[in-house]
Amino acid sequence: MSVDVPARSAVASPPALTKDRPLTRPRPSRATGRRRLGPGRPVRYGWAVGPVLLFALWAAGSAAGLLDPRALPAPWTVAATAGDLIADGRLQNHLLTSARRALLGLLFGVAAGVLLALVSGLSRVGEALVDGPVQIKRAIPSLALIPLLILWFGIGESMKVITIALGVFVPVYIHTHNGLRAIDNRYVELAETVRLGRTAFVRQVVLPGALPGFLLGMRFAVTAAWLALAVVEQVNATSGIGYMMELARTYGQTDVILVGLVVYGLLGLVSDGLVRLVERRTLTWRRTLAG
Amino acid sequence: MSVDVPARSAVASPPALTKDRPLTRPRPSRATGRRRLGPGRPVRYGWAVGPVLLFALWAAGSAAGLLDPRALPAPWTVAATAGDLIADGRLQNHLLTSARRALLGLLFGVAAGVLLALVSGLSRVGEALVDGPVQIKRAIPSLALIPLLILWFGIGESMKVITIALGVFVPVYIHTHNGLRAIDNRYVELAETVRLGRTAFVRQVVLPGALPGFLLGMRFAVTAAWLALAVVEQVNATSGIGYMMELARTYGQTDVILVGLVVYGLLGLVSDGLVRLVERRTLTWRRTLAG
Amino acid sequence: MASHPGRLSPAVVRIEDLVRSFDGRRVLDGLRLTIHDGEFVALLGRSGSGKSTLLRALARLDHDVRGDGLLTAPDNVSVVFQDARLLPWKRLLENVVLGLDTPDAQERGRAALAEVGLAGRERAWPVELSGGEQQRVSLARSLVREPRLLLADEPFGALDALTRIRMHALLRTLCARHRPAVLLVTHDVDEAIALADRVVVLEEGRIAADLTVDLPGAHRTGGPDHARLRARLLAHLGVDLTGHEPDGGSGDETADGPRGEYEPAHERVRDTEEIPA
Amino acid sequence: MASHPGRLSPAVVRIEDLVRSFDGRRVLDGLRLTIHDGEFVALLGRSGSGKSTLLRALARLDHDVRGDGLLTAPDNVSVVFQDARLLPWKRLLENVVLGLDTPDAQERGRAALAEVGLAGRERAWPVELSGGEQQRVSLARSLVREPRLLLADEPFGALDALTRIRMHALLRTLCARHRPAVLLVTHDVDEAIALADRVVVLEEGRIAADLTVDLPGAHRTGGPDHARLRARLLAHLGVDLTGHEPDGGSGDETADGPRGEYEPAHERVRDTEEIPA
Amino acid sequence: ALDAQTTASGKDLADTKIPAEVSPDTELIVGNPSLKVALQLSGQIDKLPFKVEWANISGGPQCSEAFRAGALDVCSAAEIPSINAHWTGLDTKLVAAAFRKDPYANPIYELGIAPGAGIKSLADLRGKKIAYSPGQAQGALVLRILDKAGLGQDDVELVELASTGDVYPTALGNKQVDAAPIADVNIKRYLKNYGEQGATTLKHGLRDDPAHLWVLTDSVADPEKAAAIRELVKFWAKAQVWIDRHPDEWVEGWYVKDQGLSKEDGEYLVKRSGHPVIPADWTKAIERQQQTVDLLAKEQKHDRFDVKILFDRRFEKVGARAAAEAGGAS
Ligand SMILES: Nc1ncnc2c1ncn2[C@@H]1O[C@H](COP(=O)(O)OP(=O)(O)OP(=O)(O)O)[C@@H](O)[C@H]1O
Ligand SMILES: Nc1ncnc2c1ncn2[C@@H]1O[C@H](COP(=O)(O)OP(=O)(O)OP(=O)(O)O)[C@@H](O)[C@H]1O
Ligand SMILES: [Mg+2]
Ligand SMILES: [Mg+2]
Repeated sequence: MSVDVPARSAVASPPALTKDRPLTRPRPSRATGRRRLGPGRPVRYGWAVGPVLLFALWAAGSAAGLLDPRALPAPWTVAATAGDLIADGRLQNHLLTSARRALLGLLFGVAAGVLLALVSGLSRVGEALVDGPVQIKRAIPSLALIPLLILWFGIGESMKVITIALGVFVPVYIHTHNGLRAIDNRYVELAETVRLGRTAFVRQVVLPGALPGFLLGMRFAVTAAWLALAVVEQVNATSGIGYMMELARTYGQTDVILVGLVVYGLLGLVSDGLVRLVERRTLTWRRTLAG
Repeated sequence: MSVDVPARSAVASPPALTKDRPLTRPRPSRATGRRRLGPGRPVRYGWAVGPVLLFALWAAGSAAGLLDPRALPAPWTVAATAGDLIADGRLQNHLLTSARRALLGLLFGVAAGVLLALVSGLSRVGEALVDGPVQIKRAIPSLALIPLLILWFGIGESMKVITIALGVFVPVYIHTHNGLRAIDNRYVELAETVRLGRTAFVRQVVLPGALPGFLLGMRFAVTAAWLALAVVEQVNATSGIGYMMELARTYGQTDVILVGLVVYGLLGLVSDGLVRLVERRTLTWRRTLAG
Repeated sequence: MASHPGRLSPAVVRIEDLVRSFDGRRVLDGLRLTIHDGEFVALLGRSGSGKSTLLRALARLDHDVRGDGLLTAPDNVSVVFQDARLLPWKRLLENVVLGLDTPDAQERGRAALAEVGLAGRERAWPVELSGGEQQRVSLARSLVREPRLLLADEPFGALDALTRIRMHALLRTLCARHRPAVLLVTHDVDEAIALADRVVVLEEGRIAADLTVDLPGAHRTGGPDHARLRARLLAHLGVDLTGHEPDGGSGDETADGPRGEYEPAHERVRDTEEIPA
Repeated sequence: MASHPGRLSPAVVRIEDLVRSFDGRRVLDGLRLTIHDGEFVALLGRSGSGKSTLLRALARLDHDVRGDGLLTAPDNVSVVFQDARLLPWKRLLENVVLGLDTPDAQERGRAALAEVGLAGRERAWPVELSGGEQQRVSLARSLVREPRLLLADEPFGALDALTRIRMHALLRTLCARHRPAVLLVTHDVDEAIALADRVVVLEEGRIAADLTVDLPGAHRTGGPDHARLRARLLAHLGVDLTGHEPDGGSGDETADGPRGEYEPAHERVRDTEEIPA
Repeated sequence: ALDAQTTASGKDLADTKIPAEVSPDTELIVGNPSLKVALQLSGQIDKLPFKVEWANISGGPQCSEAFRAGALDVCSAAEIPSINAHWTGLDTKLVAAAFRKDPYANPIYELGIAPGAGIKSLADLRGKKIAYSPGQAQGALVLRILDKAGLGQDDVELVELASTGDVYPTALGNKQVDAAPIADVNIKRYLKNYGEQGATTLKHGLRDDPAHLWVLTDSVADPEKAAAIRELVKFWAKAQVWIDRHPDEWVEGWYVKDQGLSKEDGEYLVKRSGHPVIPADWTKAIERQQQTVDLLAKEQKHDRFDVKILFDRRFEKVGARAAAEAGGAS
């Protein structure tokens, strides 16, 4: 499991510059010697290896005839279908509609999640009121909620956005709340002694302290937004990626389903990557195992 | 938002014992004075307030005729239905089946999640291989995966357990991995200097360090297991709480649906509570905002 | 050198009968202490004797202290914690000016950082600092404020001799300017004598000694009076300088030991005492 | 008192031309140092001069040190970090015996905890300890091991005089038993002289002074030789004891100053130098 | 996107002989939960001369998913799933057909009308919002209703809404749509819940009664399995007769015990479903299905095809004969 990635060493350079030779090099792990226990430096584009490999396996399996094309169409079939869908503008349309819904839902959901997390994280009464119901909401499958949602919010756009927001707000709430609760008490004491006001406390201690948690929550929130589409776009939708998939499912159009899955996968990878980028940018102060 | 819960003060006691009078009492927050910024001590049974209030609202709304009984039957209707279902043994049966599936799925899912998180958290090659595909999996709605899962694992019990495990492993993986990566580098250095072997490092530093993350993941995992039931028990199931709800939905038995929702809610609350109990037990060493 | 001199300035801190226990173990047990306005008190005591616990109680951070006496302390307290306690997600300057909302906060913060020798590092992250640098930032943070009471828990522990001397000077300047009451925890008896008006020793949960330092400025670091005070304090801490009479150190030693220097290896440890567990 | 005495025992640590920069700022710059088997070296230096950085490099924790020289250090190193660095999720005893897999690990851990005055606290959590107690646990953790090289970064900084003396004795016992090479960072010149065979001073990224302490045991804490060595070291750190000649401290001062005591308030700060930023 | 997928080949099996004897080792996976219960209640289940694994699967999408995965041999479904299967490249056959004796009086679906929608006849649908789920039987029914009313898709507002659970009655009661096809118990519930506000239902006057045994072509192409399926069709036909003759046992055993409905609901459903007919001649059925295909091909832009390839007429007489033996109508 141990991998020893050489420290980014100086490139071969004229003798005068050999001063930059790394002096302690992580050594291959031997039973006796000291070994490096952390994961080492990030591999460049390492994140792409898995997905590319997965794709390669799929392509190879299809080409070798190991995969039943009725069950799992070959990548080129899927690509062709995607091409058709794009050519007649359908895929873009679906994506655009879905993206609008997802973004709106994300917006409201994140706002609600953070707000409720603050209410519940900073006061015991708030916690008593908010936390339980959130746990209940979280435990109820959204599929089962659809009739109730229709009842309360109709079948229009607002119902869809609300449902997405409901899906989004849960991970944001839980993670932010957990992040809040995990802030070292020593910092709270510090804030008290420098006489931070409550808002300043929230802004300067609570929010940055809970930021890692919040960002982890965001990683779930973005996918939750896309996932919620699969449910809400079953209701009175005429476009959207979820609608496209639902339709394909009732018809059993495996290739369209796969186009949808690939799109979902890409959306997931991209939005997760975005959140991670923000994570790296805003959490520069962390000196953690990730290095 | 600020609540000042009095420090658990000594009960009224004979003069000789007044030594135990708390000397610094958190004061009501005033603009000028010092205030307590942390949330204060946990309120006993505070967690129950929200759910109880929710229930009270539901009951009051139903009694006052504000809630449409067609959409949201009154608590007593639901209770009566639940009573019937319990009397003829059906509810217990469904629950038992579901619990078996959920537990099995949980078991495999958690094992897989932790293992993969270790592989991916401790080595860059592991990360390159594992992380991307997990993100993709996570981004794909399980509803949309069902056709593929049926394809690969048939329509029997194993397919159901696998689907649940797939739903469970994602949050366990992400949170454990995140927990791993958030372990302070200083502890890794320490482990290196006391020459911990790799397994000892994992056992003594990595796992306990990632425990808070893992437990947060578990909170999502347990609900994920229950939620997955709603999806998998639509496929070739003859019992189970998800099957019960699906059946009730096709026949429009709103009261049975609500019994299902309530059961889901209770299951969510209880399993979340269990994980939190474990959290409190195992994380005694943390001195955090939660206090 | 009598303890508790009658003073006229009002009391800033007044503690009577303070009790604090952890899991039944009484760390502070009926402690009494009064600190007057503008007074500089040094607090000595063994490791684990409860110094930090006392400071936390005074800063009103500890809501589990009990007793039937009273505990008054001003609201406007500034604390230098034993750990530097910098917010890891804020850069140095932001850490220093935390909670300061005067318009010149930034400038003052910059000046304070410069005073502790960290000019130009305003935008560094706390993790990038050496131990002593972190401690200095924490000091700077309390220097930019104007507290009525300054509680400092070993603020110079991780500093080299030169930097320490500079920090002493800095603290003196601050005290001269705003005249806050100061309670300074230190392990360095010389430091205590050099800086404080009064030195108190915490032992077994109470103030076991309370000595006024009324040496004239020039004699704060030498001379027989100084040596006597020093020996007495060290004796309270269990270190016997005399080398001859294992004296409990109860008052009027004469000029002692060969030279009364701080001589770690020669100093005798009273064998009857154990390090507090 | 010549630097670098010819020795026969083999070198445990050999560093030539070590460079370490942070964001372009060179903290260690062509540093050379050799430590022989069983040698006790004290490392002095201003706050931020790079002492901890050097220790990290020696412990092979820093994979970004560069240079065209060499860096050899044994695998069997034990480190007392500047922060106590206790695993917060392990109780004291577990922290002490971390990574120790001999059958008597528990007993040895218990004994070590007792030696640092924490008997009976085996099952406490690190957060429940006072600053000095944490430091002692960290010390105990390195004492239960038998390293070839002990790197200790201000291990006594947060301890009171008495506890410090006991810890000195403990360290001496350990050294006598296993004879590890020791590199001890300290800010206390007296401590350095009392404990070490050799004292080196880190300045501007290099070893600026390397003095052998060849005082006989009894003179380690007094006498003119001791005072001279002490003054010289303090001068290297920028503290001038003479009060008269602002000497750079480059070699052979004679018995200096009125009494050569450690007198913080009187000691002169060389005005030409700035505290390293 | 249907054009993206090739349609099923529609393998012709007419000349493939089915062995007379069925091997007891043959195993079928059958998705027909009510058949299982009927066989249990009538004591026939142990007499099946081959092995059966019962799957609790029914309905178009679910069965085709399982077919695709090769996890199912036989399933029960109406006519639409087999049509969609053909269009999406899944080769299937219908091996048995049952209808209702008085199909217009005993329809499965009725058109639910939202309170105040003011729809009294099919012609009133013009300009109204109608719930529509392409791909589902309900969707096809809506198109057929419009066709009957002489309306095109542009003359009404089709609101795409998947018909899962009680989504349609909820949407109707909530006046989100003006009309939607609802079935069985939902009709009763809907009228009970919203009748006071003026909710009504409208009979569409179309035949929506076909019930089929639907099999994977691969299964009937396998002689061993084909023989077993032939036996299964016999048991199925006898079961239909048994159910018709034993309404009380059926209500109790199926609706109440198995499906968790009240006795009242069960009786209502038994009454609604009328009496079964198992014809020995499929010609009429094929004609009707061809019309449906033609309509769907036009409205949903699929390729027209000849539905004969969906019917495995080797089994045409099997069901009717067995039913007659059991004394049922044909
Ligand atoms: N949260 C806690 N739980 C249990 N015991 C505690 C806790 N905090 C402090 N103690 C104990 O109380 C005693 C006093 O601690 P305190 O931190 O006040 O000592 P101190 O005088 O500051 O010591 P030092 O000079 O080493 O910092 C110690 O023995 C410590 O172990
Ligand atoms: N990760 C880092 N990033 C940037 N600068 C760093 C980092 N670590 C250390 N430094 C800088 O390197 C210099 C040397 O640090 P080091 O910790 O070695 O000092 P030190 O001699 O141990 O000081 P002290 O006695 O205060 O502990 C300091 O100026 C410090 O700010
Ligand atoms: Mg302390
Ligand atoms: Mg350091």
